[in-house]
Amino acid sequence: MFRELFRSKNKYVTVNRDPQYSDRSEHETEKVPEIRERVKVEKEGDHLWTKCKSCQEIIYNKKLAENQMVCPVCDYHFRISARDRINSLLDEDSFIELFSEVTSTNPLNFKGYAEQLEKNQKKTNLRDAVITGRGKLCGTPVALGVMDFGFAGGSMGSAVGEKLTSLIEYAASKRLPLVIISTAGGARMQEGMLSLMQMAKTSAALARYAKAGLLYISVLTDPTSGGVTASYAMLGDINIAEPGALIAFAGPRVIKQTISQELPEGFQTAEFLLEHGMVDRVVHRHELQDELSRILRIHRMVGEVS
Amino acid sequence: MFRELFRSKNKYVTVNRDPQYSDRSEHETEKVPEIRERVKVEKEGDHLWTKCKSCQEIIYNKKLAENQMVCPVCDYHFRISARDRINSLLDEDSFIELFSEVTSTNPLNFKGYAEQLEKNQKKTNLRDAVITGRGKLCGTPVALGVMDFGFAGGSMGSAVGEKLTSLIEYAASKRLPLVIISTAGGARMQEGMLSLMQMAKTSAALARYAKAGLLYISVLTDPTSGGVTASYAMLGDINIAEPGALIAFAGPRVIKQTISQELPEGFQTAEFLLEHGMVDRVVHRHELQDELSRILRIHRMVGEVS
Amino acid sequence: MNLNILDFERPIYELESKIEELKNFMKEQNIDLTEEIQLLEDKMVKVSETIYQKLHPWQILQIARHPERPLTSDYIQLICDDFLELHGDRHYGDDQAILGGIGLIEGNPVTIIGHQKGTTTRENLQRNFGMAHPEGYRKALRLMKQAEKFNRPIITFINTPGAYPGIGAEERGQAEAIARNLLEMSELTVPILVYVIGEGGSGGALGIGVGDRIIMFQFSYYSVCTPEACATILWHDTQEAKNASEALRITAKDLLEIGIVDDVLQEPRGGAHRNPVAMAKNLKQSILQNLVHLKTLSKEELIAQRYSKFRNTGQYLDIQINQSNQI
Amino acid sequence: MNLNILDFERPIYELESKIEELKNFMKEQNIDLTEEIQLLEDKMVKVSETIYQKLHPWQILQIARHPERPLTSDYIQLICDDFLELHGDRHYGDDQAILGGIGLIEGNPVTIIGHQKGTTTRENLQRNFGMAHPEGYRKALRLMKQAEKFNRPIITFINTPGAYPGIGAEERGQAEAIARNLLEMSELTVPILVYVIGEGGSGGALGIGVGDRIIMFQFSYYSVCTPEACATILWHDTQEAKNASEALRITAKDLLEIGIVDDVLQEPRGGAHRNPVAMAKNLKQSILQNLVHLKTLSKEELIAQRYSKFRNTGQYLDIQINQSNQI
Ligand SMILES: [Zn+2]
Ligand SMILES: [Zn+2]
Repeated sequence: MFRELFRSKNKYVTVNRDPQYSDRSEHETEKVPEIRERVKVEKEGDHLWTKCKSCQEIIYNKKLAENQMVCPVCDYHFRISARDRINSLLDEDSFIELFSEVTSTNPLNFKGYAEQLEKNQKKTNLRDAVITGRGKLCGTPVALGVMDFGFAGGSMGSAVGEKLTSLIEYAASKRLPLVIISTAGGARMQEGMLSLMQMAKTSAALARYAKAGLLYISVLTDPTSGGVTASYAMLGDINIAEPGALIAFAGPRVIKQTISQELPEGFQTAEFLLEHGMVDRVVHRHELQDELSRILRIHRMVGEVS
Repeated sequence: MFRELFRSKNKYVTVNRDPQYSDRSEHETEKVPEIRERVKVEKEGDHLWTKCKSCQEIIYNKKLAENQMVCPVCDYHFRISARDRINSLLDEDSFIELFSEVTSTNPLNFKGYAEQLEKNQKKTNLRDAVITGRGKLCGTPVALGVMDFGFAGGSMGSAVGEKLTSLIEYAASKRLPLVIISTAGGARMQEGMLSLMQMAKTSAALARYAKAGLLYISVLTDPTSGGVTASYAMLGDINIAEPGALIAFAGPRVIKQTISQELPEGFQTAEFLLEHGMVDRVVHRHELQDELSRILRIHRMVGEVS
Repeated sequence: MNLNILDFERPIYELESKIEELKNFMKEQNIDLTEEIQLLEDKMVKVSETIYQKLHPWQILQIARHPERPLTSDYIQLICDDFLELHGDRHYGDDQAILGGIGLIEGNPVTIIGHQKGTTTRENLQRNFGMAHPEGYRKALRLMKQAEKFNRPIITFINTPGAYPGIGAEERGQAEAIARNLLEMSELTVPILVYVIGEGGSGGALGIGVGDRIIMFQFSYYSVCTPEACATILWHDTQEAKNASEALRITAKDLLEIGIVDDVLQEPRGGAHRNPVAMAKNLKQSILQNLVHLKTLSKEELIAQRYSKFRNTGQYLDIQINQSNQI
Repeated sequence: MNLNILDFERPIYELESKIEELKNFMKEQNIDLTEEIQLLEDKMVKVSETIYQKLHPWQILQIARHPERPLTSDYIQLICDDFLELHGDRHYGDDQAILGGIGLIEGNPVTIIGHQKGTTTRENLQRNFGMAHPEGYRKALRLMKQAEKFNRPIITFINTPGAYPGIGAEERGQAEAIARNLLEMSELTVPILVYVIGEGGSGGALGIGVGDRIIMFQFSYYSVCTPEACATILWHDTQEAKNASEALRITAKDLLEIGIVDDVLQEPRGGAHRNPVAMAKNLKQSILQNLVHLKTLSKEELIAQRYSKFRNTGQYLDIQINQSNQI
């Protein structure tokens, strides 16, 4: 099943590989399909335009994609696919995907899970809910993990946990700065406790990474919740959130059910988290690359006295 | 002036000295005057009885003193002198005073300060607002510092800071557990910035002490506020407070002035601090010795597997 | 009638009543019924064994949530020679849904931290039914760091439906508090024993659940989410909760098989609540055995073992390797 | 009329106005008044020097509190090549009375943390007039630990009337937060430079004030409590504040003498607010010089020096020694 799935997809002509890294084999990066196509997929329809959820403006999908999926009228940040995100951040052709061979299985024989995985793989042309790899951000080499909400609600199962942990370990071994861009509904229920334990696994890897004195920037995007928020997404040396993003441990629906009352205005938005001390900065998507680059620059020069 | 002052006071016959410790000379411990006399002094009058501030009961001073200055009717904890405290906690004749030679001076030539010091010394028969030394608590050797609110409101000047810092360093060098019993109005204004810096000095000493893996128990008693709370009094591995004790950074009067509104019931009491996570336990004075002894016992056995 | 009798316990309960009846009758009437009683007792043991050997996960869940099931505080009382509760996170509050402190077990100093439910409605409100706020996890971390400083092993007791989902909890960083604990616990240089004594609910359980040994009580459960939540989210039907309890594989037996837990601690017949003293004895023995073993490891070995333990959780397909094998 | 002119500044201000007037007149009427202007300017310099050389502490206090005095954010903007503010304590909130972040000064990475007042009433309310809550001190500590991790020197700017005395601040442990910072800062393994740029109010100032160099701006003050509080507490008379400002010895000159501070940074004529750019230039030079020196020390040396620095503060009588001397 899997071989077919990946054979059918387009491929780049061979891309740069990292010759030093031999612990794990690398996979050719997947060809990024044309932007308009993906937008259509994400809108789950064949419309050429999208209605902004915030200002109700009708926006052409092409224009939306050109604007990094940000509403040109009101700056509402639409969800963006992992591939688009990588393209928007990294220097052209610099991305080398790593650990792409790691894919979810159905360890508990959970009813319907295998089919769901297959459906999501076909829908997104991804193997699982995260892409991991290395690349250059304004010239600086980084290890990068990007989640995709389109794949099973960005949920974290064994594969996501394994890929991110491998990435963190890779970054530690190469002494690379690490950027993880999260979006997730939480742990992947269909893998039961195996999913939950990925929280501990990724966090333990980050503990080691931190002890090596290396820089981890966590970027939280709409929505990030549950076990992902309660593990690697909150553990950045610097936590950055996108404007308006919902960031939570327990989602608003669960809380409303529990306390049976309305939630405060702006509850669990990026701005709310900034005010409550959980994130360092709220950064517009258009400025994210520049921000990351500035942070990397400040950290690269450590130890050098002018 | 000082020589006269200390000549006039009663002395114990020579007490046990610690022969190993030579960095600083030790002083003979001061004779503890009869309890009833001190109570009278503390009540600032010659009455043989005291009216309980809490339940208004009239209590004979002798009975109050026998009850460790706790109201036998309502358990209100009266302030207790440093010497009484030492007697109530340590094994008989085990206390060896250290650093008693360190006394306040008037470094800023602050108007009236010299006279105030002299008055307080005469009133309390103490050299300054803290007694430091070593002794045995239910058989376990400890380094002990006890503040006395009767001396200039237990305020921390250079001498208090120096004595406590010396005690902490002494405890570190001897690998002794450390107990400091605080009561203070804060930093001693008349020594200006020299007082404020005692906060940093004592805290730095505690940092070193902690790094050596040693146990510091801070006991906060009525009242502890200002720079003392905001330094060593809050830095215990275990913070213990006496019931009803006022414990604050900014005192209630200052806060009332600032916010111009009534303070909540029980604000800044020991129980309030327990609820707000700042102290580990609120312990009745009658049980303090037993509690300390249990904590010491648990820490003494570290590393020994049965 | 005891309202706390679970459905599947009823046959046992009825036999017990009958035995009690006969005993009383024998005493009052001075008639020898020893043989009859013995027969009934034998039967009861058999019935019990049959029932408890093939409990459905849903039934185990009921035992794990049993209102009379012993709590963290009960075990502490039963296994410690001395114990002092320590309060507060030093930042915001003292969360009573998590209980922690220092004590001695057979003379060994330990730090014990556990979720704490109440026994009465009032206490349950005070303890928030064992659902902690961030300050609970931060108190736990403070006490764990303190344990590390004094080279004291840490024992945690998991017994929570989950971390509390409320406004204040979110405001004060429930996610941050749990995440921080996962990170810090993975590198503490003292042995950590984790016991799931009742409910192991999701991230709220894991928040004090990273350790060198994860041991489940026989009739406890540990789950990525409550079966009820799973049923609602996946199938939009709370009636499916029983099926979810099976599908999620939440029992000690399941999780031992999957490799999530290291050991299962047998409970007395009918569950821990039927004999807390016997349960505590098993627990104490397990603690002492594990500590003796873990204390032989150096700090570096301890942390390295703990790292691999969690590093190796998860089941996934490695396509690259499969392909290689096929070529 | 500029309402922000202090009384003792008035002669200078009047001379300045006159010079301005003459210049305009000269331009409009095309009459050469160069000589007259030069005379007035010379006079102004002389008058300034006289005034600023013998300012009473109370007057210095007025300059330190001057509404136009440059703030932490101003200096950051003037001395950094790049700067990113980082927010939050990760526990409770983001206290805007303390500003912190990372940046580059002449290419050197630094972490900068300072009290931040506002310039408008609205901003002052938002910034709480530079009076921090516990979350401010905890944010500062978080950023300092981060700096330590990345081996980045720390620069703090003190400018607060004091830590905020309020209900929430007490509830969340104002005392604990400050005490913790004192302890932790004493052992951070990176250089810490502390600049008192305006008001150095009590424990609220010291809470970010433990460092390897404590340097006061010429017209700043640093005090165990505000002179107003001292007057009220000791003499029950706020009118005595001026006397208290003298008695407490709160000026840079005093504190250099007493040995509390290591250096005094000269301000431009009339104070920093009259020429922020020149002040920032002095500051930047001081920072770079001090960093170059401190970076030559090993971590152990750095911490040892910092320890002795604070260990040796205080003046007291050692009777034992006196007695010994007399025998
Ligand atoms: Zn819009
Ligand atoms: Zn009374």
